[in-house]
Amino acid sequence: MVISPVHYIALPLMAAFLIPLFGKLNKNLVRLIPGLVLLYLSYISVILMTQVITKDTTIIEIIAGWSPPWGINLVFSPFTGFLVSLFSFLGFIIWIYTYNFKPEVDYAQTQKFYVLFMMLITGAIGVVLTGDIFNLFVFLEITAISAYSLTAFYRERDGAEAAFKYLLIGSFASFLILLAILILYTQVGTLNMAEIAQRVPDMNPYMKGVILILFFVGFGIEAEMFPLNGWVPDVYTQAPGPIGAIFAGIVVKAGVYALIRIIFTLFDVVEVLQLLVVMGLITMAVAEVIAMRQGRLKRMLAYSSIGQMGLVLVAFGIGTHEAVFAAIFLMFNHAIIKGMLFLSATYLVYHSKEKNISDLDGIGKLMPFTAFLFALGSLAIVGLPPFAGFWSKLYILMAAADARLIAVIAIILVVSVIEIVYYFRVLHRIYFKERISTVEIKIPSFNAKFAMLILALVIVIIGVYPDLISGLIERAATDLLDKQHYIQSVLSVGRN
Amino acid sequence: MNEFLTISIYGTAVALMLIGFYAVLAKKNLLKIVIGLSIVDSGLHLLFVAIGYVNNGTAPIFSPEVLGSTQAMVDPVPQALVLTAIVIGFAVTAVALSLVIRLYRHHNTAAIDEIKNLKW
Amino acid sequence: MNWLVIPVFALVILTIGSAIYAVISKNLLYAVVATGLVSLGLSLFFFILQAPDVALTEAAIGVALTTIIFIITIRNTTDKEKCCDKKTSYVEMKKGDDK
Amino acid sequence: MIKRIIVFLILATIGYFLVGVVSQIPFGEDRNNVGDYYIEKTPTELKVSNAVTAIVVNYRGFDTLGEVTVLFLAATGLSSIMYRRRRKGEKQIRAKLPSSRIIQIGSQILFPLIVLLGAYVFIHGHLSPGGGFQGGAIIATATLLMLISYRKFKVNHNVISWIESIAGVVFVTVGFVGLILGMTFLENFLPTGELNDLLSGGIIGIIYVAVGFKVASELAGVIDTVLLNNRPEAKNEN
Amino acid sequence: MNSLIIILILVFGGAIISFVLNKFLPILLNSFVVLIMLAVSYFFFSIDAAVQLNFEIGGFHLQWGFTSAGYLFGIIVVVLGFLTLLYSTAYMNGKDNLGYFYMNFLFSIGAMLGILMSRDLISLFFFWEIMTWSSYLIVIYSGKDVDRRGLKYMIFSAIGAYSMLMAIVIVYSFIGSFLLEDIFTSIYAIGFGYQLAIAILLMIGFGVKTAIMPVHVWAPEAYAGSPMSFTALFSGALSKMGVFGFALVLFNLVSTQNWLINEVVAWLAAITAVLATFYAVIQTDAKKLLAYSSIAQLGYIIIGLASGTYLGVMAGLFLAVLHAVFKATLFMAVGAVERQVGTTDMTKVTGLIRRMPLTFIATLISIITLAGIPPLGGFVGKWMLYEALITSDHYYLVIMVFLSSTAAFLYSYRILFGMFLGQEEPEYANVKEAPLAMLIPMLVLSAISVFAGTFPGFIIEPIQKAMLVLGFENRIPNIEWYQLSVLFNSWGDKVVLQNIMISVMGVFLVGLAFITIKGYKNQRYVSTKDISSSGEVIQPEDNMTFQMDFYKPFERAIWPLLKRKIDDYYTDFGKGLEALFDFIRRFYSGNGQLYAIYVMAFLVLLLIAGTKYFGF
Repeated sequence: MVISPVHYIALPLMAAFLIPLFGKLNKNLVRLIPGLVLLYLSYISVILMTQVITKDTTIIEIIAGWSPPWGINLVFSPFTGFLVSLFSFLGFIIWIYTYNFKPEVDYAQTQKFYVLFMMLITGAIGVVLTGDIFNLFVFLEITAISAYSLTAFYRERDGAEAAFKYLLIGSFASFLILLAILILYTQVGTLNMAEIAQRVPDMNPYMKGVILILFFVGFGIEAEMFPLNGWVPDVYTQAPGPIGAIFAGIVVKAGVYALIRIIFTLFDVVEVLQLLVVMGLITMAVAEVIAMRQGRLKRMLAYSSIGQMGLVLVAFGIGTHEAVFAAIFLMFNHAIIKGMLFLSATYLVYHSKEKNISDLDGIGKLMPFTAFLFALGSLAIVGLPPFAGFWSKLYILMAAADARLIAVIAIILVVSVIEIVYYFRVLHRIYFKERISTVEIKIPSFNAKFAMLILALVIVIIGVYPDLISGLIERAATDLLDKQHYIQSVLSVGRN
Repeated sequence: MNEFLTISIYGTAVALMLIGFYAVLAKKNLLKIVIGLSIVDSGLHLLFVAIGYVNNGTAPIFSPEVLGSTQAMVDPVPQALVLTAIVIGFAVTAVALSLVIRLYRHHNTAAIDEIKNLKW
Repeated sequence: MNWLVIPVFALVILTIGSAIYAVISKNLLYAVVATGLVSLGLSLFFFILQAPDVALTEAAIGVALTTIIFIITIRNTTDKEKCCDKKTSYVEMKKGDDK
Repeated sequence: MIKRIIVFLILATIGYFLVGVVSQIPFGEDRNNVGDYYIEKTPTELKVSNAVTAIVVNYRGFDTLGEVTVLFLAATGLSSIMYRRRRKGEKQIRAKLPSSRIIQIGSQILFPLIVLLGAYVFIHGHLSPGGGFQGGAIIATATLLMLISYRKFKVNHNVISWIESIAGVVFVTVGFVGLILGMTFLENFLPTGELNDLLSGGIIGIIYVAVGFKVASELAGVIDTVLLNNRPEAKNEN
Repeated sequence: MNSLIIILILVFGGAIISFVLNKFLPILLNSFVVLIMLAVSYFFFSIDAAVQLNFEIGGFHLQWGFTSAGYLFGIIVVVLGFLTLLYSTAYMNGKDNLGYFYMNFLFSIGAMLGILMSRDLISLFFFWEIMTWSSYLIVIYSGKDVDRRGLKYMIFSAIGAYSMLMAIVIVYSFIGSFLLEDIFTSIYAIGFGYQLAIAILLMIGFGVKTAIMPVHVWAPEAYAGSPMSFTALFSGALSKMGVFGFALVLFNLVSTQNWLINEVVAWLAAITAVLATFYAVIQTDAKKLLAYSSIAQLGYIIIGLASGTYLGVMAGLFLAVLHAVFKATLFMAVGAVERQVGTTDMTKVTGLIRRMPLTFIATLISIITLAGIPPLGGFVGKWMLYEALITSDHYYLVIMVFLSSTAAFLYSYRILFGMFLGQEEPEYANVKEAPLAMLIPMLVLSAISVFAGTFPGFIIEPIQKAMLVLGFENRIPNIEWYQLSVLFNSWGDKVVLQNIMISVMGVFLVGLAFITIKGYKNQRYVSTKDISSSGEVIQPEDNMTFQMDFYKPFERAIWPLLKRKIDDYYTDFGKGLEALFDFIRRFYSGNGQLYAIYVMAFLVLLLIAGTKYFGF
């Protein structure tokens, strides 16, 4: 069978449907299958990426044999391909981490956990891959529902509360997006994104503005924009640790992708970019400022990742080529680094009920490996060389400087100082405080250590030699900004 | 007649959405909030089907008696989308209700402004 | 086709009225039933709008299943809108168990 | 109170803009959009008489796959949210819904009829209104009827999960067969028969039946889960 | 294989290896780091100036290679690095996690070399950051009140580094290259406002490391808090990186029209010098005293550079080299006392002269150099500085410098007398002399300062080379090290230091011999608890050391100056910020419905704004 992007969606679905049956054969298969699927996905993403990069093409996958304007299609361009490969790779790493994460959770829950886990990643991949606006909505719903269920997974936490807030805001998001799709359909009479992009320019500006605002708010909720992100810290805190890593590393990226696709490809309104910059700056400033006053570790990480997303939005909003390049680079870095921070932080506060930072006092001596990785991750995310975070921050600042946005540079740097302050407070506690809390520690299992180590190696290697991926990201940025090429390559597929 | 149908159907859709929004934004009770969400969804579904309607068109089913006639058909696409939307809405509602049950058992209250363990 | 005016008007009244009642009623059970009525009116609207498939789906899922699940939920929780004063909240209950 | 005023202001603005937008969408006129293409192609190429079914299952079959998945996830997530580790010797008690003799006999008579109706609905999904979702929902209502009338009536979760999985696998496999045969995913590889014929529309029938079974089992599972978990819990349950 | 690469690989690889070696016996670790440093110094001194390295990373064209200015500072770094490492093999003996210490030590040495060898801003910043966090990791090594000391150092370093980064990206956006020579050539093409902004931002960045006036508050605690063996390097070499950066900025980026910057910098440095000297005088802890004094000395250096004349720059660089030498010696000596006695509180430690004579000699020589007493080099430096300031009509600056350097006498006397001279305490009767590995670096360094003081040409010759890079042509024809330096002041008449030197040295030696011979007989050593010192009976617990109420009147005189420290303003600012942040936090009240209202309100706002925003 020829390798094609549809495997990204179909195989995980197949596996998800089959997992209950396999569970009857052997209970370990339930935990094994998602890993195999994700491994296969990373494998085909390597193959497809090499195809796309070397042949310099865009793979358009037709579903049900109806060519794009009428059928649904998947678009595997350098940009989407890069994100999808990132998702499947990170998902695989996190699967390694989860393999025997909480052995005491009994079988029935484990089975559901892995089904939801895999569908969470698959939904995000589908959001990125699909070329049809309503199909994007459907995949967004898949992601959302599995996210709700996973957030409320533990009964001993306040998961239900966080999940309900997430569901409330999330259904607002889906409502707004659906309304926007409705109005869009009445205006352009199609659901295919390429054709929409073709027909939007000659559209009634009033309608265009309303639709764009609806999309902006709807996807802004998924992208954790400032006034819309009340659910984020609760969800990140209450979800199981690896799921928090997936939220920070994968799900948010899918939301940002949708927002960016709408703004850059579908619509031709340039003013919204300035709005994006402003909202991104506000998001970043507020989130980092709040993160500085947090007493709980995971909540601090959640706010910090909101801040990073704000930085991504700023970079996209600047809109020049190098700014988009920097933004994609930052998305990659943030996925890897924040993923590792969440993974290590989960073990640092494994047994503590409140997840307070004060439970970390002097934990560096007790669990040196995890604490060291956490320290490395924090140094990387505040953008100290020679770690990966430095390059993306540098590129973003350079892009802002090229656009002569001196104030933006100043704000970003002030916020970075705040970031340094709170991350180093945590590090001080980890390494230089006497341990007083009686919470017993939990040494990570071998595979968890392995997963975290891989991410740490990626961070250091990219930090020392960024050219490893900057080529790919360069292509991705070019592809994202090339609107006509997107329309052409989608609509030119076998018209019948 | 057409204006009447227009006003009534569009009006119903918009009214349903607003009523639902009021329930979601102003009512304290969790169940009322979920009810509001489903009402909003209903309004949206009605709007969806309404935009697909074609004046005195038939349902998009090629039964033998329709085949011959040249009568217009309503746009089937919004109907297909609404099918999906209804099922998704049902799924979300079910999850929301299970969350409500758990919240009630956990906090012994169904008022949303008293469920504030996670804040700041 | 003026014959359509009366039923459509009645339908509008039914739908909006039951929606409003669903929002304002103090008893959640009635509210849920009113929500079912909204769905019913909606499916009738779909019939009028020449969408039999959607009408069937709405009737089966919206009217029957959603209402049933709402009712079950109410039986699990409570049917008063204003219930449960704050002082018997979860924390106190746990404290009570310890001793 | 100030909050309520703000809410009213917000709603007023939203309503204003909604009306402003909706009033610009002419009601009931025929716009030329993809729908016309579907209406034109459906009877000639696909030989399916229900255009909505054709769209749901074939043109936008991918949406339906995702939709089925959403339902599946909802069932899974619901049971994981409601899940409680059972203590020893704890029996599952179902809600004390009124179950008088009349209801029991009535439901006994009604149950097979409703199931038949549902089966008919999704077998004829491509000919007449209705299809997998409707039929599945109808069958689920039948199970619900039995559940609320008979306290002993047990939904066998094994059977449900088997049906669920196999139906889903059938759906995806049908899609993959198209891919294996050198065509695209979910493409029709069967002869499309004659219009208004039961065995027409190629794979659409198969897929819709699978969807019907899947939806039915999932909805039944959802209802059963919610029904089974309504015992007021012990206070110390964390 | 380029020798620059070899040096970096040696240092950084050695750092990581030494972190791994921590598990094994420390003697292996000690010898390993010393060998690494030997190899590094060998490769460093075998570099010829022409060697360069061009490469591409992250899409930027970068270039490495020592300019002669960089080489001058590199000599300081390598020599000091070697000696301090040798010193710390004994000093750190018996402390735990040595591997951590040595790793960061080598990291900071390597980062300094990298800064000096980098000819483009991006790798400059890269190494600058590495230097920052490695030195930070040593500053918090002791683990005591990390939250104040370490965080303060980290915050100020971050502010400096990020303002530097801002300047860098702005420069790049205008010029399109990170290479220093491109920037120096085409900086004057861009607008004056941007020019000023870039210069000021860069100088904030470098000023933090030089601990210049508004951003100096981290320095005393950081210097006093970290292990002395590192503080020697910290104050000796690491702060000189800021001086290096100042030299680059002042003479290459700031165009000659805006002399204002030079004036402002000079005045800031002068105020820093005076205030820091006053603080130094009232300290009772030797470490704190030295920390403040090195802030003051750095002030002199910056004044010299900022005066902008040939003589002033030469004085600044000369003082920089000397300060590296003697301040390192002093810190080492204090470290030796700390290690042998256990405390450096001058109200407790007295009369160590007979216990630790060699340490005393090293301290004496460095103090003489510090205070600028003839015949040693400090005098030459100060002399050049005064002349430069006078001839460039900075009379007020002269007054400031004079004020602070006279006050410097006070504290230098205090540290000398407080720890070594004075009466002996019985409890210090059995204090041993510091171990050899600690004595050798001190003595070598004090020998260097004697030598450099008596033969200034020895230093002035490389300094002239360095000044070529900074854009000053050679005023003095080629001089050999054995010649004494011959300077021209602005009136052009020849000033030969030789006669001054020799005469002053003669007087000094004669006086010293006379004092020793005369004072050697009929002296007796009494403790501070000696009854016969006066009438009343002295309890053993009351403190009769001469440090008690030392310079009380002086403190009373300068009290108004020191009443309110800049530090407190920063603290209040931070508290206010935290209160503000806590207020902002309230936005996320846990009510989910409120979040939904936020969403809809945001939507409404956008819709209303959109009516004019999108023009519909």
